[in-house]
Amino acid sequence: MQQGLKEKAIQLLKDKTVDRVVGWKAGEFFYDLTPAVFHTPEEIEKDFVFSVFSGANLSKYLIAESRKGGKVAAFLKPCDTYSFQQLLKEHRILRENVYVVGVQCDGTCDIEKIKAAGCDGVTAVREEGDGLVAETLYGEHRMSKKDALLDRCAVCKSHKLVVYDELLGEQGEEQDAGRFAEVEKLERMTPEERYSFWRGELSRCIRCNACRNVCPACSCEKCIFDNPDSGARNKAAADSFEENMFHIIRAFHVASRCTDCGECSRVCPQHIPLHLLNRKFIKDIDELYGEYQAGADMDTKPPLMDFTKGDADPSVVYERGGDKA
Amino acid sequence: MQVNGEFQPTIVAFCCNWCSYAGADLSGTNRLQYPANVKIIRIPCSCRLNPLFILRAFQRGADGVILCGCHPGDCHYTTGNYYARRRMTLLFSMLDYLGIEKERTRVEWVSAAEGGKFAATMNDFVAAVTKLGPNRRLEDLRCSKD
Amino acid sequence: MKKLPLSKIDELFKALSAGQKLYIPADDAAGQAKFTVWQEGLALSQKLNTVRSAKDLFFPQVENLVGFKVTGKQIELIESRDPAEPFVLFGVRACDARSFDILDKVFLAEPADTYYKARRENGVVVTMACTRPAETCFCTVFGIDPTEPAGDVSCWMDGESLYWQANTEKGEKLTAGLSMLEDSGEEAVRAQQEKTREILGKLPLKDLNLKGFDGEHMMELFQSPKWASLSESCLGCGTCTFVCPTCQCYDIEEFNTGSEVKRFRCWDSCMYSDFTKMSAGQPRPTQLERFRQRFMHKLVYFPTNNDGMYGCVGCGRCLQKCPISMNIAKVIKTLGEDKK
Amino acid sequence: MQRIGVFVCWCGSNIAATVDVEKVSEVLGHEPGVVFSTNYQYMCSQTGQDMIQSAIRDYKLTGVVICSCSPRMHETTFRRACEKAGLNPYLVEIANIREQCSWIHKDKAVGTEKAIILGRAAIAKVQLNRPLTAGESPVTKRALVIGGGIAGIQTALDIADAGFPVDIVEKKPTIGGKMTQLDKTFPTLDCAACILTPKMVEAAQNENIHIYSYSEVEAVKGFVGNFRVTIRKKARYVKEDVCTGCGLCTEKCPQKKVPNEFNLGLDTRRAIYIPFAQAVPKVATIDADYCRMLKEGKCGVCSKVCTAGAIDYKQKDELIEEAYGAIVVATGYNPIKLDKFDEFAYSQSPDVVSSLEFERLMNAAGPTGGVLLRPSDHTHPKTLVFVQCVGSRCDSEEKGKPYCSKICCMYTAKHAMLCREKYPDTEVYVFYIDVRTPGKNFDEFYRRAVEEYGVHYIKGMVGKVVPENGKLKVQASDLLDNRQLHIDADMVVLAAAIEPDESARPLATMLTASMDTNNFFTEAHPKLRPVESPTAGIFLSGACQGPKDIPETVAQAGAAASKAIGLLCKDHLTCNPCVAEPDELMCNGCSSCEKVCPYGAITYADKEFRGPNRTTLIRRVAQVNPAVCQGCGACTVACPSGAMDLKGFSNKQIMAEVDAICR
Repeated sequence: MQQGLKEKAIQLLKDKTVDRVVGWKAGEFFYDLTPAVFHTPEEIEKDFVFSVFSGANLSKYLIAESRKGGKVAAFLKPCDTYSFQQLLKEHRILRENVYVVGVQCDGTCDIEKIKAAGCDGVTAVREEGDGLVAETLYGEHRMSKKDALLDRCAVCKSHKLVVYDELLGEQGEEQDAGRFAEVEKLERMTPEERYSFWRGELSRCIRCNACRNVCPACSCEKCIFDNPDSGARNKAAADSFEENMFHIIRAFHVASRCTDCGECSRVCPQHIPLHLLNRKFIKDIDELYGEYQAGADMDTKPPLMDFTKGDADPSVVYERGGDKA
Repeated sequence: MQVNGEFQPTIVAFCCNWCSYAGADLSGTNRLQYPANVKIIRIPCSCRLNPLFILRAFQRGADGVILCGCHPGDCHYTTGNYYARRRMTLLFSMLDYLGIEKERTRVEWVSAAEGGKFAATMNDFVAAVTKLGPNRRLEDLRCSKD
Repeated sequence: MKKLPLSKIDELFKALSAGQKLYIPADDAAGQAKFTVWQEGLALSQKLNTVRSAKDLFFPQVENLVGFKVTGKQIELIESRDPAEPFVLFGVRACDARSFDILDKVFLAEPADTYYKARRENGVVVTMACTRPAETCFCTVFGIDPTEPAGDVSCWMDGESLYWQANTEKGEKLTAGLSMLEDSGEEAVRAQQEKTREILGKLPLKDLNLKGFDGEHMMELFQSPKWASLSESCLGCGTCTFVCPTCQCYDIEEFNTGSEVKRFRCWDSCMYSDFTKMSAGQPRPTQLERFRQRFMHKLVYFPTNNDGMYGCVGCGRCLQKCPISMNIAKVIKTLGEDKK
Repeated sequence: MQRIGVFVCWCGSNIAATVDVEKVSEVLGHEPGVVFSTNYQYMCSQTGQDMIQSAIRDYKLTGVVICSCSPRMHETTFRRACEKAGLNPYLVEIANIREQCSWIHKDKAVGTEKAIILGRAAIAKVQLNRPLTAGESPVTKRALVIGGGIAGIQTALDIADAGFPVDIVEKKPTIGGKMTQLDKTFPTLDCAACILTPKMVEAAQNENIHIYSYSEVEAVKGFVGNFRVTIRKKARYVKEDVCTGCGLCTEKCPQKKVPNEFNLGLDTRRAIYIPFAQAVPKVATIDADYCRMLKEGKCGVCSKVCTAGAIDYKQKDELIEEAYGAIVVATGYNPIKLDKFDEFAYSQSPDVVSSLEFERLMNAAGPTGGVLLRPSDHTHPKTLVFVQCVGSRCDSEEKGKPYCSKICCMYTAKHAMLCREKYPDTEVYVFYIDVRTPGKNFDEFYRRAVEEYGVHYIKGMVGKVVPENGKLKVQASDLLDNRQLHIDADMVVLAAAIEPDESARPLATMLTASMDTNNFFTEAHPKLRPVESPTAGIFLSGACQGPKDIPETVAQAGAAASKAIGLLCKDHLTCNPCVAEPDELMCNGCSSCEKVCPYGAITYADKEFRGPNRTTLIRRVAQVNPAVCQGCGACTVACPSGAMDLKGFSNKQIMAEVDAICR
């Protein structure tokens, strides 16, 4: 796979289809890949990597890259193409300046999961059959790839590439891996249980803004939480209220635009399952207003910017809301 | 807020200018009583209500927040309350998901002619929130008065 | 040196938490280590280190400074600093222990920061030697010996026992009250240190070369074209800053509760687009400048102003937590290439 | 520094009885920013207003808070008063301490406390008020009427009579619309042509009216008072100004096999044609789909016979751009297609006809010259069955329409009556669900059909119509006598539901006018603004807004005209200054606001901004047209970055009120 991508990248640069390539760059270790812009075939040869650790969603970088003049190629995994298309829909990316190479993907791995599985001091990981073998400072360690997958990939929503100029590998299908199971579990709890669950999770938040800054839907010129004039600015959660506030409003602002790419949870240094907030909105929207997948197409209206005369009344929350315990 | 030992909820009512605010005026004109806990903020349309305002109210010590707008189909701006309806439905569902008492937030459609409904709604809402007791799950301790 | 069978460790914690707060690394709901107030039943984490560094205990993310009340046209001041209580900080690793020296240089230099000072004076630091360093560790690069951690008290732990060595007056005072400790030789500890040092010899980052990161190369480093590619994918989040044991920048904000204005300080990050924003605008307009600032500060400005002491302790937190896996090790290597 | 004045009104005893006005003004006087506070018996009285005005001058007030009755009562009064004293009217806020305080509370302590809090909220808000000035936009004194049916004609005539130029755009070669195809009109039975054609001529001759026949609206830009419309004048290959309408070409044209849409295909016409004798403009049109000259380049008979030399095979579509102040939509209706109703054998037998086709068969100018003959064998039908509600009040969506088409009951009564009158030997059956006859003389009319003309009205639906050796076997049920009926009919007439013209939907999009699920235009308010579209400057006339008969259509046409005239009379439109306002520095250009704007007030522009390090960058940012924005605020919440705010009800102002109330 990686070789194919490299060759493609080099070819695109050589035949001047593009001036730059956005991809993943090798790091200090086998797992710490950094999104990077490559300018020459030599750079590609030297540092371009595509592996189970190429989790980073590159679509958001194209907001800036597509405006830098010249044409840029980007390698997008299925879930990344949804984010990309949603950004196109919001006029954030100049399509004509981007050459999208769609790449199929069978799930990316979470190094922290691998370490948590007892591989501390891990220095290399190789795939053996459907399993992984980790070499560590303290000897070898085997584990199944399933246990190493990022949470989002374990319940992958789609292998379909919704937009691309060129496709490497097979076009895939939408998946139904039951990504709402966790949400349903929470819905079944009592309000008290849910409250203490979320307090526990959100109280770990250090307001580093990684979730927001990595989020393709959070591409505001200036976030209201940074803007002194918004009346909502706060730099640190000075009170538990502000922890709740930040995450409620963030989820609301991306509601019906969030493609569920899962980057927020992937990057959270405190392992807060932020995607469960976004997924709650997605699930509600599907149930109340009909199935909707942000980024799946260019023309449908996001449900929060749309309505039907027969929409449910807010009181529906009292009946259908949680507390089904 | 505690008034001689007994809990008095603070209620913020956002009313759209064209229907519900007029409905509130009408219940006044008809001398229909409802508790003084309710303080009304006039907004042009229910679709003007930003979820930020609701959270802000809870942060600053509100125990309940209610939005009143024209009946669906009667919006002065034709579609405003349809958007408000979706926004509030999703927001309330999210608050419930976070374990915040869902009875603290409500939306009611009150026309300019429904002074009676306005008063009844407020009486009912105040009673419901009083039963719940003070807002603890969405309060900002820095603003707490007790 | 004293020792204590691990079976009795709760006894030790009980004693340490008598009359003061005891913080130990314990696993949180997400299975990561966090300094937590000890109470009956709280287990010591087996993780190498905490996600948030030990600096939190001396320099919390949010801290009240003072309050104002306006009545009519009068303004009154309200003392609102949290009361300074004695506490013990147990299980600090060598890297974090070093970070206190760095923070001290910032906060205790005259005029001393009284909020920080009060916490430092009230806190007793009990360190814990490392036995299983991670691939991301590179404290040795900064002359730190993780098997010989500093602190008021240094500890070592093997399968059976905890070894305890008081280093300072504070440490002695703390030790005095701990009857459950028995005297012990140092053999076990030395043996363990040997084993650990072997691992240290294998660490992938042990040879990070800091040659040339100094005042005389300041401009050359500052003007290096490499900053552009290093910073190009930086998200401008504050993760590295907030998990870093030595980052010490803060902002002072005010919050109007309606009846009172509370002035507090909270961590800030030089990676944020609004960091030190002024009426004239943003002195570091792009992420390149912000990114460069952070690393120039740790690797050049700080040592230049503090007789060679680097602003990094090699704990490796930023290596583990950066969303895009850009970190100080990569910066040192990339810029360092020119030096070899 | 703010200098705010607070004025507490007693409203006689209305407020003072349950609110301690002294205390309220005393306490509010100590609020930060307040430099003057007083109370008075009747603030709205001249003395009260003088009090406010002198305070504004003496204390150099920057904001005024009046604690009184509802702003819906006296906001304008107080704003005017302050404006007279030189204070911007939008620096005035009202605290409603009557309707929402003194009148609903009995306990004075409670009322007083609440009044103080409401006052604080108003003070908190006024601290953040900005002076606002209502913008003005000029009005182009010309109207456009889209659709040249009776609705469009009537509207155009009324506007023209008021002295304003008005253009009619009609997609057909002639104006007149559906009404030209009708025979007689209920309930008076006078002939449609006789009452319509004079109006058509009048329209043609009125110098204020210009008719674009055989033309369609291509694009609409602009907004109320300033629409810019592109009209496509389709090539008719005949020079309008030269053609005399003599009709010679339409007799000589060799292409005879063209189905005649005016008679709904019941007969044929030539490739060059004039729809009917009284067409306006009376000008021939070449049907490019059938003309051999245009298709194969040979023939050219018409140009040979045309003495005026009006034929021009080279003619091209022409695009005309015109400016208008107001637009009236009068796109009318069509009967639905009946192919989905095969149980009535519409597509199997020519003797099963729609009501409109029946109109033509009865019409003296129709294919049969007004003699009722079966299309199949041109014999006189003896037994006729009329079926009501074909596709109306229909629960299956893909088949028919959920609504009542309103006109069918009456025209069917008319048809039945006319049959019996002209041909007393016929038997006429009408199958109905309900007979709906609201309207002046309507029920009398229907009863005459039953009582005087002996039409058999049967409550029940026709289940099936089977053509069988020249007859139409009608199976139906009589719900009242609860029996099955079998009728051998010679003709079956279907009262097809009516639907908006297919051009309505794309037009609505061009106009950003809203439509309901049935593609009828929606009115600004169902009860109070029935002839205006929610989009300012767009008015609705006739069946495009819902099924209507002729008198209703004409009435609405007049109403729409008067609304348009009201608009055109103005030289300038003053806009509500409380409109949305984007902060271009914060705007992402993501179009969220545009998607929720009911008025199409938001557009986007690529603007150049100063980037970091002396760079410049182009960004797509939202622009609000203050003349179109009505200030609902939907966009302000849709905007994730908070770039969109609402003047007069800004985020900060509302939050300040919240804080004051909760504190």
